[in-house]
Amino acid sequence: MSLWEYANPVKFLRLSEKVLPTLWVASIACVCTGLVWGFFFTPDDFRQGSTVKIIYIHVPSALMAINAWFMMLIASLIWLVRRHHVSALAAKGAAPVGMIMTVIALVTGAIWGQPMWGTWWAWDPRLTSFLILFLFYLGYMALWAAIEDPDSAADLTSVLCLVGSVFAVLSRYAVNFWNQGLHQGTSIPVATGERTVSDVFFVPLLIAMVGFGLLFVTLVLYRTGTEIRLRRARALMAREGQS
Amino acid sequence: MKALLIRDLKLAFRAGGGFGLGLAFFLIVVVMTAFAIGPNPELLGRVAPGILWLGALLACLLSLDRVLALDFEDGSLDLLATAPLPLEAVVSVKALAHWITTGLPLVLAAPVLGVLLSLPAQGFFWITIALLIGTPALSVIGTFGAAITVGIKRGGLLLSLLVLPLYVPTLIFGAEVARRGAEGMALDTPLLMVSGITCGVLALMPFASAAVLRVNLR
Amino acid sequence: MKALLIRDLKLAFRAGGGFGLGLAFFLIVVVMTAFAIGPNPELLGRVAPGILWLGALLACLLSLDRVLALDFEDGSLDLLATAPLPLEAVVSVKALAHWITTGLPLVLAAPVLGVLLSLPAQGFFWITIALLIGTPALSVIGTFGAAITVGIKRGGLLLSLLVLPLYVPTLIFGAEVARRGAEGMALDTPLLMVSGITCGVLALMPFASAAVLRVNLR
Amino acid sequence: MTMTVTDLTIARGGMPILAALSFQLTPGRALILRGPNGAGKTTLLRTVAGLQSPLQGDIIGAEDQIAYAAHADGLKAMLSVAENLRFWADVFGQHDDVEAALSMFNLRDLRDRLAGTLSAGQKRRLGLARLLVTGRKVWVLDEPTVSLDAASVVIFADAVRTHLAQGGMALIATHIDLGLQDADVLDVTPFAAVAGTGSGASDEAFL
Amino acid sequence: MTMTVTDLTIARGGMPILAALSFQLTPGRALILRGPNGAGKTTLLRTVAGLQSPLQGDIIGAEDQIAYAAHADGLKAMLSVAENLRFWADVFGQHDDVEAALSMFNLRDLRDRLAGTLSAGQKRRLGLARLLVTGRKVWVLDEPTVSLDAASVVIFADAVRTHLAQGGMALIATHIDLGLQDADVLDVTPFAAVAGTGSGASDEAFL
Amino acid sequence: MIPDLGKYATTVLAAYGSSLALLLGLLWMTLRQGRKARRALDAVEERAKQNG
Ligand code: HEM
Ligand SMILES: Nc1ncnc2c1ncn2[C@@H]1O[C@H](COP(=O)(O)OP(=O)(O)OP(=O)(O)O)[C@@H](O)[C@H]1O
Ligand SMILES: Nc1ncnc2c1ncn2[C@@H]1O[C@H](COP(=O)(O)OP(=O)(O)OP(=O)(O)O)[C@@H](O)[C@H]1O
Ligand SMILES: [Mg+2]
Ligand SMILES: [Mg+2]
Repeated sequence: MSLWEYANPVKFLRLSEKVLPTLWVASIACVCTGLVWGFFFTPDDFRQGSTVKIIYIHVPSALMAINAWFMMLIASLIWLVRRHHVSALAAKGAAPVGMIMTVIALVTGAIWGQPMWGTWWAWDPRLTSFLILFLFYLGYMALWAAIEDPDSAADLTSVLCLVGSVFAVLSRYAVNFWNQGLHQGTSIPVATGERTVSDVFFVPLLIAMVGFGLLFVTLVLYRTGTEIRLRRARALMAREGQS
Repeated sequence: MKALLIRDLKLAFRAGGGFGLGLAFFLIVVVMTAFAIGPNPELLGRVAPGILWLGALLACLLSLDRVLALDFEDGSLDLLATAPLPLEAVVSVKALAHWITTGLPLVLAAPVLGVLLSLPAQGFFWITIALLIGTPALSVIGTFGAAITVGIKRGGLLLSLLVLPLYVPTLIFGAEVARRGAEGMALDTPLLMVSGITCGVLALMPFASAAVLRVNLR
Repeated sequence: MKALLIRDLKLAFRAGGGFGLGLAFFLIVVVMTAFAIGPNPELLGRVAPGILWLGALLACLLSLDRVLALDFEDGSLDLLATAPLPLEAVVSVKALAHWITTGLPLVLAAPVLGVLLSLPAQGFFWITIALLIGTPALSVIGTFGAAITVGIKRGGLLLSLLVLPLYVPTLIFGAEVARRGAEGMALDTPLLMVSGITCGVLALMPFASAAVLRVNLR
Repeated sequence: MTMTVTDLTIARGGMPILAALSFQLTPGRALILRGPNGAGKTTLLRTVAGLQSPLQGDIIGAEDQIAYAAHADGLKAMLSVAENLRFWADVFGQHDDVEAALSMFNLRDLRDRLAGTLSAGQKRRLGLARLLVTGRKVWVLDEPTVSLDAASVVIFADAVRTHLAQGGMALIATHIDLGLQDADVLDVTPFAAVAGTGSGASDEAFL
Repeated sequence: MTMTVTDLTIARGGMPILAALSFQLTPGRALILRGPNGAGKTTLLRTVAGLQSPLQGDIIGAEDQIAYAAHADGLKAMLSVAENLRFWADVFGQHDDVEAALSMFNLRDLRDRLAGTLSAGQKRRLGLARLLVTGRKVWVLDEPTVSLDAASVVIFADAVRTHLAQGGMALIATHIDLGLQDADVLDVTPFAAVAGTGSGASDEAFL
Repeated sequence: MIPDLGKYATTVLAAYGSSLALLLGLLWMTLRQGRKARRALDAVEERAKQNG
């Protein structure tokens, strides 16, 4: 059995119906555990005081914001190459989730910046590239909304996603060149295993990150299902009109 | 008239109707300004009130060509002109719809974008007030420009050209209110002037717009 | 192809065709900025390179919706698609025509407007170079945006929303060249980057634009 | 109520194109305008509808009673068929005719379809249905049956006849047969204006 | 050269509308498409012209030989009549036919008029004249005689006959009589697609 | 029960509050759209079944 079988919308619906309850429970449990643990049961940082608690939201959402775009890129490629409707609709469903993640990262970052840097906003490269990412999400969603024919919309948004990704990377370089940053370097280098954050902070952070990841998957599956239902209703309605 | 307002709002909110795009454009102008001028917060803070006004003005401007031209092209305007509604009412309603879909969101968003441009703290209140008073004038003047250029295919650029000089007084006084507010100076005179311009324009412009539109429909 | 270029230029030069409007818009943005920011020459001089770039970018943007949408609406694009010209050539020619009628005049006018903004003397050369290298990229990227939004009535605002983020790298490096030039600093890296972006975009974008256009003509 | 047009001269692009035109339209009657391409039918209809003013002559008796339908139908692609009609009904202060108009022109099945996705003939039918919801007495129609198939032309003719029977009037420019046997026909060709005859056109002053 | 269409299925808005359509077009012949509003004629012509791809079936033998004319004429209001024609002649690599096309459609007197100031029928004549300067063999026309007066319809029929006599072909969708007596007629009504028959339309996957 | 957040209490609470609000908003929107789509589809399928 090939994985592509689930590119059939009806099959996909049936499968997602089966796994969604588990996913809902797992993701909400994870998110809640991570956040509650982080919020109630971790000590304050000696330099940052209690603001370090923001990390349990800020970092997972920042991570998922980028990953969501990455997922949309892959889904768009699959649609362009193999023309599986589910993947186009999954990209459509992921965009709002990714955008909200971006907004959360921006908002928590801005709130965090006030005590730490003394300003809500600085044109730091990482912050700036996030703002640009937000603009890309906006454009992508506006394009989906503006086009009536679903297949054309899928084609156009896919191409936009491809082109946009290239330019997002370019912008990242440009922004880096343009201004030196205030922002933390990455503290969880996966490759080396070194950590600058101590374990007390790290375990709940990890749980929260897993939770946000699961939540993203759940939401995207659910939203894809919604989109499929809408398309199916549309198709049935059109058939009614025809006969 | 209510039907017309509702239809215009509905069209704006429908997919592709353009609601929120003005806002997005506003955001983009602000971001782009930072890129163009450089990341120095002190410098940005000084130009912030001006840039916010400029951004609002451009966002307004860019959406103007939807106000009448779409209706002209698909013939609705001809039909509205023969309907039992005075053209003055039609252009007023259209300006109102434009303000609700463009001006109002800009007013609400301006403080948030002020943050991006490191606007000084005391400036937030006054930039909002200045925009709240000034944007209706922008919509009404813009509708006049739209009425003048309505017969011209893709008159967008020409429209900007005609309208921008008309925006100058509003812009100057509005930006002055915002700048003085940000620097904590007295601002009665410019505030009075913006309000005066808005009132005058609201009262008289619709007649000019309707007259121009009649010529264009001929 | 030559016929298409000539026709596009002819249309742009004819009354109402929009040639010179981009320039006028550029002028107005610059003047408006001066009004919005206030008449302080030292401050203006510091933001001048950025404002010139911003103005160029907005002038470019505003004329983009004429690139393809007019031809789409009157059916010319359908007919061109069935003509013995590859669509890639059509979009390239259209981008070229857009650059000649919008980008080129801007490049030539920038030094003059620099005077209005009290641009430092050594900045004139580099702002011209930066615009000369950067504006073709703006036209080509813009044509891609126009191709995506061609089916959408008055997609102008959506077009801006899609295109502006794509302009970010060009803008950052271009403004950096101009700014460093004005301050007499080294500017090889940004100059190299702008040129690189322009070359890359010229080589690859037409394919993306043509692909998108085919979808929209479907 | 009778609409009387007396000694009308109309211009397009600064040149008079029709002169000394007079006709009357009485309740229950339709008048069909004929004439070759470029004769000035569209210009005449726009003048009657009040969209441009005549150089000379009067059009009396039909003020605020005219429903005009031109080549462009004034439909919004992003509104559904029913919403489009509803809007025009509201503008003209009519509040209950939408359903009747939809069934008259066979648009029931399409009522929730966006107007932008209709075929050429379906759009035209919707444009004609708009006439019914205006509640206006005088229909002024410019080539109303363009793109319509034979069945729809019959529907249209029925609609016109019903309108006439209720005391309405119609002024229709067309090149093809509408199936309205008892309508009067006016050929505008003989009224073509001769330049320089003191008609008051704006270019006249320079002759 | 013969254009052969076999077993064609076409869709609009994600739903198949015509299925299992086959026909042949041979040099010197015209085929007239008929069918009620919304049957799918326009969609079929666009598919044949290569502007959209069919769901199933093939169209062979006419690659790069098609001149398409739709409802919109592709005229630039700010170019004169002659300039408009000249442009299309250049695009299609023909360099001497403009005068002949102008005289054929009686546009000589209007040659320096801006296209935007023409009447509906004059615009249409110009749009048809464009066909002559393409030098293409297969004409694909969507309601070509809309807005034309009787005399112009005769001119159009003559143009088509001349084209056919020179070995050309024509595929024409229309609701009104064109005066082409010896053309074949194809009614598309019987080919209306039944939904859900595995035609591969994009919405099909969701049924 | 809320831990002592020191002088940064507003900051932390604002961050958590706004984020949770955004997340819940997204969740609510998603579920609402989902339910609406389900209802629309059910209605159409019902009709399709009746019409055979
Ligand atoms: C609006 C402002 C901000 C934005 C858009 C932002 C964005 C990001 C992004 C994209 C990451 C990347 C995660 C990764 O690379 O793995 C991140 C991580 C992080 N941010 Fe921020 N940030 C902002 C403000 C702040 C502030 C003000 C602070 C604290 C002073 C902060 C502290 C951190 C920390 C500690 C991490 C984790 C670094 C790591 O472990 O990788 N951020 N942020
Ligand atoms: N700006 C202009 N300058 C000069 N002549 C013009 C201008 N605009 C239109 N005309 C001419 O005015 C005449 C009347 O046009 P009108 O559209 O009224 O004709 P019509 O009878 O409706 O023709 P059709 O049957 O083709 O629709 C035409 O000959 C047209 O060429
Ligand atoms: N986006 C869409 N979604 C669903 N149906 C559509 C869409 N667009 C068009 N249709 C339908 O497709 C059918 C075919 O349209 P087409 O324009 O090909 O018809 P036609 O035969 O040319 O009709 P006419 O004689 O009125 O021009 C019509 O019934 C139309 O309503
Ligand atoms: Mg006419
Ligand atoms: Mg058709």
